[in-house]
Amino acid sequence: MTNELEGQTRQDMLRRMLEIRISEEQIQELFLQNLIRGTTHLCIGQEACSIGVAWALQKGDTMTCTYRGHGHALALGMPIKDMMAEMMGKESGCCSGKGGSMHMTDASIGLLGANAIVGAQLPIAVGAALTSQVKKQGSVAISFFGDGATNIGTFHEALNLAAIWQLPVVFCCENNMYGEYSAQHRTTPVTDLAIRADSYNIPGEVVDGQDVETVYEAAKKAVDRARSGDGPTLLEFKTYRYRGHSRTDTGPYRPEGELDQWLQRDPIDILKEKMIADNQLDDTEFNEMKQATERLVHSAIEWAKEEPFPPTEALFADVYYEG
Amino acid sequence: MTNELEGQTRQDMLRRMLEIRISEEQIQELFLQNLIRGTTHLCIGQEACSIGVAWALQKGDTMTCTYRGHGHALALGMPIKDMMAEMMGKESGCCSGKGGSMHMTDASIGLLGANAIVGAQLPIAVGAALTSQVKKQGSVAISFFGDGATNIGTFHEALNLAAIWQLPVVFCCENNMYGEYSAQHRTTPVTDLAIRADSYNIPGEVVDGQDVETVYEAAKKAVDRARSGDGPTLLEFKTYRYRGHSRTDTGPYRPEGELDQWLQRDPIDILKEKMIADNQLDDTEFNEMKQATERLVHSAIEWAKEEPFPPTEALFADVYYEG
Amino acid sequence: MTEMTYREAVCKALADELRADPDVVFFGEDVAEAGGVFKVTPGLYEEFGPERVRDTPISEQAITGAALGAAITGLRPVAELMFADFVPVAMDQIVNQIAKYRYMSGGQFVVPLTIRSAQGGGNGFGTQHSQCAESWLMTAPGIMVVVPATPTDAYGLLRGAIRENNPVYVLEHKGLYNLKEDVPDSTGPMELGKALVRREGSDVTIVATQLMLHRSLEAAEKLAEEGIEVEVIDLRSMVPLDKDTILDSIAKTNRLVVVEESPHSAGWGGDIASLAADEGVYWLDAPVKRVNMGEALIAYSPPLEDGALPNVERIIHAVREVMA
Amino acid sequence: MTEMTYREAVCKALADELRADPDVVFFGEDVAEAGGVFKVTPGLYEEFGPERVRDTPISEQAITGAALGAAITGLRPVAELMFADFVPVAMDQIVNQIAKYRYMSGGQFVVPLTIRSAQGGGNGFGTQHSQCAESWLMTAPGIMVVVPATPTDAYGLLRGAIRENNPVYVLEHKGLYNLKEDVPDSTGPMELGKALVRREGSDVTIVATQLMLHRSLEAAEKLAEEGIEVEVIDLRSMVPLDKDTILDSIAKTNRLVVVEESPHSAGWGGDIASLAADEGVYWLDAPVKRVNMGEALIAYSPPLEDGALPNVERIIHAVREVMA
Ligand SMILES: Cc1ncc(C[n+]2csc(CCOP(=O)(O)OP(=O)(O)O)c2C)c(N)n1
Ligand SMILES: Cc1ncc(C[n+]2csc(CCOP(=O)(O)OP(=O)(O)O)c2C)c(N)n1
Ligand SMILES: [Mg+2]
Ligand SMILES: [Mg+2]
Repeated sequence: MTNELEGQTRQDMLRRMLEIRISEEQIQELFLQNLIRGTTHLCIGQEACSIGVAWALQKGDTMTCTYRGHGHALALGMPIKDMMAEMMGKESGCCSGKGGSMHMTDASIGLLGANAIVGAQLPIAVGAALTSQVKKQGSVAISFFGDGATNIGTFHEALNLAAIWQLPVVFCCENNMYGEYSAQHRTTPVTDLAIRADSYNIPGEVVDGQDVETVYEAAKKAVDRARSGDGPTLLEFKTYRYRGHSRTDTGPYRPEGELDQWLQRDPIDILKEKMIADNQLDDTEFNEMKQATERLVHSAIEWAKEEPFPPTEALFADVYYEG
Repeated sequence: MTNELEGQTRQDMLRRMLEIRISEEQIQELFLQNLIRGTTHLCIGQEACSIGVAWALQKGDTMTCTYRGHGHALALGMPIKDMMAEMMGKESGCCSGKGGSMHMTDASIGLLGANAIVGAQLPIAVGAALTSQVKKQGSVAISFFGDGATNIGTFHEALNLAAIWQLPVVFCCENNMYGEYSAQHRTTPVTDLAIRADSYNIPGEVVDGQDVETVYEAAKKAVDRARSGDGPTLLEFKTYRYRGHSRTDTGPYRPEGELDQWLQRDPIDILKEKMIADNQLDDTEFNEMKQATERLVHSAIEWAKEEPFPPTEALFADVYYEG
Repeated sequence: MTEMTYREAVCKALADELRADPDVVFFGEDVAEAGGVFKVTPGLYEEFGPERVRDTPISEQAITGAALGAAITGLRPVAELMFADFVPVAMDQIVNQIAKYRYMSGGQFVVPLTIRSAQGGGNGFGTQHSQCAESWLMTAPGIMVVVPATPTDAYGLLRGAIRENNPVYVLEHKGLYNLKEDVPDSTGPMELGKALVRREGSDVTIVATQLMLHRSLEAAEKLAEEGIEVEVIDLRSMVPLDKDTILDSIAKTNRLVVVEESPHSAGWGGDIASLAADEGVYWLDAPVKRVNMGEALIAYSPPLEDGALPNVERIIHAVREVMA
Repeated sequence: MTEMTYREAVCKALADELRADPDVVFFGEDVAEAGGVFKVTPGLYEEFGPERVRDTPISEQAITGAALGAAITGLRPVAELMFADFVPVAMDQIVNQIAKYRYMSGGQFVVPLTIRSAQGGGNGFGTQHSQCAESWLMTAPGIMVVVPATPTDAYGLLRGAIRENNPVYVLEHKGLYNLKEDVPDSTGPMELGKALVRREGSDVTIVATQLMLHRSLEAAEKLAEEGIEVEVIDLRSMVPLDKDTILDSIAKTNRLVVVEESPHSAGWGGDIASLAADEGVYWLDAPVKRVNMGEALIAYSPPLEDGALPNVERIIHAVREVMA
């Protein structure tokens, strides 16, 4: 199977990865300026995972992900404005300000929720896949989670149930080598988490999470498999988060030079270089794309800053569905 | 390694397996007579599992098990009287009548509790193993559970934590092919549950659960390994429960002839035949042993029937430790 | 009129909703081929087939989480957690996910799911299989909680719960499964959140549910013999709570006894008492008494289990206290 | 006197107990090498080493279950569940195992374990990371629950909890970690179950805890300016509950306001109100008011989070209501 997508697709992926990268950089600023409260979890360095998977999906497919879900939301097509407004708790945010940084959710694009409880989103995706199977919708559900999440009970229960019911769901583990401040080997006795698929008799595959085209190919295979009724797959994307776990964490627990090594395999650079090699892009075009994206992100932020907070009555709205 | 224990040990194992078998048969009667309330879960057919493991243990070792734990209690040396009194909710029962059929517990023999919540006993055994490791006690913790329990979250979390801390614990799965009324293949996508050990990078072994000496050898190996600091093991004992899941269940969901096949490999018969072949036992001796055991069980039951119930004040005792 | 047991009423409600709406699915441990461990759901698998009526592995977190995921994508799932004692096993999915999902998303989702469990003591199932789950579930705004006490309510409230477009937890009482009653053939899906005065009385109000309701009614009959007229309210629904029916009764009797089948601490009876102490305080002529398990747990031993659960004598005693 | 923050007090209590008793061990997610996500436990790993101070995988059920197994076999474990919102993730181990273990065994085991979590809202952590856990935990007799509101209590109650031979859940409030206070050097392990009158007053009794206690004290100062003297009680311990201190105060003021940082339904305030409506009913001159989150959840948006949590204004309003 070729590892090369046509030029236009590459362009779109590259632009979207830039949107994620630049948005995340700005989100860090907004957090430091206290325009975003509580906490933020950035996915800078992991952009290829959400983009590669999103590009393998169709309309009607669904996804659950984590508090580190800004990239996933943008990858699925959430407008930057909706995300930035949500970050600041504004009424025009994707969750009307109620969710915040950890809960980017947009039913209209199939994003069924970013979850702040580690592992809780896996069974929820299994349920979405159940709907697809029962209603013969032909849609596929994706659940994103981290390496640390593979040690919690819901991971085990969700994969087992999905396997026994042969549901159309793809479990996507972004192994960024750390769960909070703990390196994988300190909490997890296996190196390749993909082997945990064997406990459920489903395919498990280790995938280079830095090359968006590799991610896409692996996701496409798993998604097609699910769509055609052959059941779930566990994909492990080897990746890395450049920033700390959250908030102001700088990652002091990471060995000297580890980050630098990963910077050599930056997902944006990798795709960019390929495109340049294939005469699909040159530096000027890239810089224009980057500047355009920066303008887009900044205007979204400036717009969001001016948006109103929800009225206090909203407090009691939507605890229950009325009617 | 030889698969033959000396005559005396075989005698003891055989007698204890008979005690379990006969006790369980009587417990069913007592339940039908309503002298035991609620529910009972019998281990008839699975006697070799608890006996083989118990014989591999030393004083100071600990165990947690399930509601199907009568055999485990007797295997560890709980007096039949204590168990029968507990079955009937009498004050002289092992839990002063508070536990009942599902909670056979006796700290004095290392039985840290039979649990009525599927899977809950696994992390508890992990904690006992932690004590052993921290206090350098050289003791080993055992946790018994069933095939169905390997699908619940605590199974996953317990094995992972035990593996990462290299704790002296042996996970003993009695695969009796059914979780309640569901055959294993209907809830579990793998046939050999022992392979789930790979998810934690610990040894997993499939063991014939009907030959008590095979069980003993496998348990001894795993226990010695744990005791010497090499960490946990997952053992899967292939076995079968002759009776239904609980109460009055007769097992209508089981295929024609399945039970008969397993009766060909009855754990008591297997050991008995070996002993006869090795001139360590003859039919008369066996029948004497059986009759003596029947008398023992019956007198324990008659005694327990006459024992008093706890006083109502006991209701509020031991909710908290006073002092 | 059709005579049926509480058990049969639950099964009929499930069957009627599965028939009425193709989006309704039902799953849980051994609920399909085996018809449930309490033999509540026989025949559903045979009638509605393996797509819609499913057995699951022993995975309470996956069962409840899958119900949530299915509910927000177009199904109307009914999930069973066999014993209400297993609510804590799936507590995160129930209180942090199911109850909050609509709210956190700013109202993007409707969550039309139902979870059923058998709860309650009195059957010798021991400490971990005899609990009631109301107080656990009520801590989480976003999920409704209903507690049928009769076959008619078991049928109508379950159908109402399945039709409800919010998550509903239906707690069935083990001790009532064999209770028989003539169920009016006109009974349909019931509105949730309405209490019922099961017995009129002018002297004391008793608020109770399920097994405790039946014991309270028995106590009321005995007390009537000595001329004490007790009004007995069956809450039927813990969330939403029918405050008016409770307050109207207190306004009439000026006395309140709450009977809970649960420990005292953080029990739901506290909310009823605090309602009386707030909006009803000027009507109260006597202390508000709560009859419950106090600090006891349910033990296996028959006399201990009987001692832990409020009984007719203790209810009568409490009523006498507030009449004194 | 040593000035320290609530955060430092917690760490010192852990260090002092780890020093005092070799059986004390401490584990949780990122509590050791990283010193905790709230930076509460730095230095413990360095001083007491990897045997006794351990990081764990993300496995709340295994963490709490292991604490139980360790406690009944001779250790005195302290486990951390980072956020109290994760109590539901480990709810079975906490309420069905830890709280019941001694009872079910007929008193064979002593269960000297402590679990710590950071709870509470006000920091923009959103719906799933801002809850208080009292009401969940109080439903299970067998486990004690303490809620320190000051650095001195954070130190003394935690040491008392670790020494206690029953399971104790210590809930620390995120919003108080930076609170500074002079802690008397004589402070040692404190007895659990004693409330404290933090401010004397003759007109109204307020019962509160943690962040709500501080807001209540602020409200009391403002009300004093208009001549309303509020008595403010800090419960400090939810289980055991110090009924006497509450009742004595009601006997004096004849008015009660309960301030809870939680939804109304099945909140712990119901127990306080029901205590007043039972043993204190003849003293009450006014309705018992509960100031809490009502039916709201905590949302991320600043004005919504601020609106959900009881604040000084709402507390003052409630006091005026009961004075009317
Ligand atoms: C049940 C639960 N336990 C603990 C936490 C706190 N926590 C938030 S993120 C995190 C680390 C998760 O690591 P991983 O799964 O690798 O995802 P990553 O953050 O690396 O993307 C932890 C422990 C939580 N939110 N939920
Ligand atoms: C958490 C939980 N879920 C469900 C049950 C009900 N239940 C009791 S035993 C059982 C089957 C367990 O099967 P298995 O693990 O194979 O053990 P076996 O009974 O065969 O020994 C189930 C589902 C329970 N007790 N706890
Ligand atoms: Mg990670
Ligand atoms: Mg089994």
